[in-house]
Amino acid sequence: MKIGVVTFPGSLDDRDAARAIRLAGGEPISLWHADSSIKKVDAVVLPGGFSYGDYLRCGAIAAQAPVMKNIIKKAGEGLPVLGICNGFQILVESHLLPGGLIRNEKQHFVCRDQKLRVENVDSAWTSGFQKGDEITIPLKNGEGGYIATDETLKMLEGEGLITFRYLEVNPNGSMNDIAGLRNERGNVVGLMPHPEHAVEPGFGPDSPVAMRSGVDGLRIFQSVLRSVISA
Amino acid sequence: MIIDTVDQSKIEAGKEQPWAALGLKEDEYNSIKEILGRRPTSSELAMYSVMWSEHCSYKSSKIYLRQFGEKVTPEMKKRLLVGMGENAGVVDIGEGLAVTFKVESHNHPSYIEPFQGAATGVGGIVRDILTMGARPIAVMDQLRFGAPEHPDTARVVHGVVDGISFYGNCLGLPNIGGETVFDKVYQGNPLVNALSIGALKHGDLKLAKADKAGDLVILFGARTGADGIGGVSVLASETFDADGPSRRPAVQVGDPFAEKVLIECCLELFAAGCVSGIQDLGGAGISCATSELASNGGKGMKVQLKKVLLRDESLTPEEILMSESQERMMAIVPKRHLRAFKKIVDRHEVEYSVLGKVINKDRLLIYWGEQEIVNVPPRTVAHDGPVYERPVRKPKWQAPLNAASVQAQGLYRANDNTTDLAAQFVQIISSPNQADKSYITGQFDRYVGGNTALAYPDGAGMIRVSEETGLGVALSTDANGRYCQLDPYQGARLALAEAYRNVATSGAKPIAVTNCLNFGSPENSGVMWQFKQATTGLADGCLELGIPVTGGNVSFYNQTGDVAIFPTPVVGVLGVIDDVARRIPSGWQDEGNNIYLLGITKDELDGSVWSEVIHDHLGGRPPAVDLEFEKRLAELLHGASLQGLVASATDLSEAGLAQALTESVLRFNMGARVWISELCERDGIDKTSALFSESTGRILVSVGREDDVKFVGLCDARNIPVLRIGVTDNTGELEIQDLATWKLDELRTSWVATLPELFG
Amino acid sequence: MPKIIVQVMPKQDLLDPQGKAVARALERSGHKAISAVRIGKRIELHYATTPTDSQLQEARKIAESFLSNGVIEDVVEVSIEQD
Amino acid sequence: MPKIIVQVMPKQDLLDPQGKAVARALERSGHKAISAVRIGKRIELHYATTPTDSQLQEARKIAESFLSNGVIEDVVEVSIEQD
Ligand SMILES: Nc1ncnc2c1ncn2[C@@H]1O[C@H](COP(=O)(O)OP(=O)(O)O)[C@@H](O)[C@H]1O
Ligand SMILES: [Mg+2]
Repeated sequence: MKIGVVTFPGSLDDRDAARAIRLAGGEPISLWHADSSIKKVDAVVLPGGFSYGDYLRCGAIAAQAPVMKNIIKKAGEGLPVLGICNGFQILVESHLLPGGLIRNEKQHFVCRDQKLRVENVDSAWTSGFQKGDEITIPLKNGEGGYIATDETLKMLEGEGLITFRYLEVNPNGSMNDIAGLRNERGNVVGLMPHPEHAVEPGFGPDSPVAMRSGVDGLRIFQSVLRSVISA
Repeated sequence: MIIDTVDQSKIEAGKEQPWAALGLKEDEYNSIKEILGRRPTSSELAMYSVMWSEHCSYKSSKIYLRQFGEKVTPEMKKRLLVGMGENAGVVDIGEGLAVTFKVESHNHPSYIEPFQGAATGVGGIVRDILTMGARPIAVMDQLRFGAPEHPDTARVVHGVVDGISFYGNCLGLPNIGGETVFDKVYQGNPLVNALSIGALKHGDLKLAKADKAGDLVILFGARTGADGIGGVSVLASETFDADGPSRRPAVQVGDPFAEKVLIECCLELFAAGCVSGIQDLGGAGISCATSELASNGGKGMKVQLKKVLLRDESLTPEEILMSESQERMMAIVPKRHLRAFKKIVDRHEVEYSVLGKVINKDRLLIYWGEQEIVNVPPRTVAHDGPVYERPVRKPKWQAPLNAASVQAQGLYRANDNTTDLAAQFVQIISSPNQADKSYITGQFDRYVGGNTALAYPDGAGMIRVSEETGLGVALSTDANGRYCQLDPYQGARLALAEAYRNVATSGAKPIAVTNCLNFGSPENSGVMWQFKQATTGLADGCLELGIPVTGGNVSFYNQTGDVAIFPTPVVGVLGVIDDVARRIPSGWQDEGNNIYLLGITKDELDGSVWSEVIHDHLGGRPPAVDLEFEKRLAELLHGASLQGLVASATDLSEAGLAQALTESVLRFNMGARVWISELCERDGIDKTSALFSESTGRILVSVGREDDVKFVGLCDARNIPVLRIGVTDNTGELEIQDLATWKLDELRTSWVATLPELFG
Repeated sequence: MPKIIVQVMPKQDLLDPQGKAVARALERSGHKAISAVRIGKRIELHYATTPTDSQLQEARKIAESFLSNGVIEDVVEVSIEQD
Repeated sequence: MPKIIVQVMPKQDLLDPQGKAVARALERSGHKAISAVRIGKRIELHYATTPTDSQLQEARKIAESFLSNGVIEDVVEVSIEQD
């Protein structure tokens, strides 16, 4: 199972996404922003970071990259695509997901172990969860406030397209506590928190069992491996 | 544009030159003329003035820094692949791997423009690490601000924290620790120190030298603009006047995105073997890079300055030489590798320009078109600057200050009643310096890279270097300006001891030291005395502990008007751990564990947090340090962690046992029952000391019942005093018998609320 | 140098947390007459020579498609500035 | 609602990383005529009624002292806009 991880100039968590894919049992394939080819991968991860320094708008410049043309096209044909943090911003700027992401309500970067509720499990990236599962994965962003028009919000809620919601603390002022979304087809998912940083005991968020040992994020990557096999 | 050429300097020999405005002293100007046998051209004058500034030449500190190289045993040098003098020291950590680390100040720029000052401080230190051929893997920051309630403090705090967050996060470097201190002495002169650490394979080491004639000199990265011109000489070497800086220089603006691209680009260039030498451009820009590369390589260089890619076409040659535009590097590239070089930089869309080449002649020759504007021996610019032995005198106020101890002032015994003590406990742990720092650290990415084993709120940062074996390093930095004001010799050793203990507490073995020495004006004999004492204390301490200083940085002129900051030598200790999975947590997570206090508690409250917060007092002498004992403690912890005997460990330092208990219970919300009467009896102290004394050589350890006997045996065998003072329990409370019981939630609320209330 | 100035604002009916924060700060410091603050961007595009009509058209397109995100922002002005 | 529009730009001499990144992106997508890009802020201060002269004066002061950072930015315009 080959999962591509795109590196844009300024991508930061690309190595981490690759590690997560490996730990989940997949084979990470690195993709370069300036190539249009996506090398016959079975799924794509747009990793976190500050592509192009987050300048202009987060994800706006990256959304114009040659590799994105192909990804947008293939996503339309059902290729599973996950956007994490900056990757989510790129998905939004590419109009693969609706709405926008703006500066955090408190105006500064937030890094915390974030509790989430899994709201929808009918997507390529969430099928390994039970609806209502509560998970903890790190969140770290400066511009993670999700906004959309009332109409869009109604549509998202009505059609169950919200995949993750913040629990206990809404860290960035996101509307309706939205932490992650899927498209209608369920192959494209974007979320602000970083599942790839909760995959290896010792290097993740604190868990009740031991410090820094939460691995809830792994299930996102395992989900896609399963859904690709069964597809 | 009028160009002052070498020919011109001979014709117009008597021309008046603004050497004083550039920060040079008359005798320094005269020695430049002596070296050249003529007056310098204006470009040469610019170069000498920045390179001979205090910041670049270490002219006042050099004679003391030598101790770090001299007070070493052959044993201490064993792990040192590169010692002091290079951009950063490099230490062998085994398995063919090495790390390089260094801390640097960006104090003055961070007062003028806190955001950009702090941001470019991070950028600068990361380039230093990169220059050694290493991949930067983490950062830390040591911050000292003015009084929390002062109207200007919030401006500086917000700017500095935002700046570090902006730059460090965008580079993708996890922030694994630091310090945050508030004290009115830093009001007009905050300290912003930044540390970076990088990892490399032994064979990947790069040095800043141009040692083969014919190799190309290439400037790459960002374009050169008017940023920070004169920043080095004027900013770092001139005292701030009370009526504000009149010659406010252009600030430097950081572009972390450009630096991130530059890092990846450089690492590819290194891997491809394209460069034979590399130097980052920081203070003094091209002046520094060209002269140092040539001087280090024992060669000369011929450079065409018109080839420099500019952001602003109106820059003069002097300005181009002095510009401190960020995110630039200078590489020495053998001609045959130019194509490979070009391919890599193009892939990253990094601009470059071949400025010239290395020559077999002891001259740095710089041209502006046809005109020769610099013709100097590179060594005289880079390495043979002036060296001063400045007057040193113990300040007159020192003796009275030392006499004004807590005891002498009658502050001590008055308060040893339980109600007061319980209130003091809460007041102290929620005071700005002791309170939770997550308001600040929560703005830094500690996860990126996926190798962070320890970070906030643990006493040391720890990062995995090898994903295959788990080999990693731990780092802690410490400084206590109050102790140093009381006794700079002892203060430096205390900082060393604390950083050392923090690293040991994490389960790592301390192996190397870096430092950033923040002091007032070297032209003041009292400051120079403090400097001499502190460096001597640090060098002696390192020798006693058997760990070498691998590098560091000096920041002088930290003062407002005539008033210097407290001497603030920041000491960083690096440790190695063969598997980060073995690290020791710093808080209590399991119920029913025994709590042991290692070490002896004495009546040591002078200079303490207690004396500051409760009595607003500073006087007396700082706590004693026994480095031999610290070493034994470290060995004990190391042994215990190898056997998996300790469940957690927290060192005692500022605010003593009170702080350690608070942090231990709040880490995972695990309560405890604690008794201190036995401790008071055994050590002959009262409760105030038991709770708040800052005696060194103490660690709080929790041990599972099953490991009790073994652990106590281990302590006994090493002759380390050990006393059971409590047990963890899941009641949601911290109870100190015969004193008070707090709900953890309440304690947390007080501890957490302080900084957000002040700055949030 | 001749420029085209593009001005972009967050959409009226969407949150502007930065503007809100500034408004609050202004209120705290006694500027009660200011009822709200919104913060957008001023983007200067520099040209070597005075932009032609077709360049202005092109700039308008860039402004709509790239310099702003139509989902959350509006382009409020695109104009030529000489100086 | 009547507004005062404050426009702030990064100082000429200083690096504008954001503008640089956008200029590059425009160049990559073929907009060669644009030689440089600089990005600043457009800040709208809303008022219930048309700002008086003294309010405009006050806004100018706020623009210089609070809405911009004089060390690295310049206020390029403060003007009243009705609509
Ligand atoms: N400015 C900062 N940046 C990053 N980490 C910080 C900063 N200030 C404090 N910390 C972290 O907060 C924690 C507590 O700091 P401190 O009380 O100085 O620790 P210790 O007493 O163990 O040396 C540590 O994990 C330290 O690294
Ligand atoms: Mg400390």
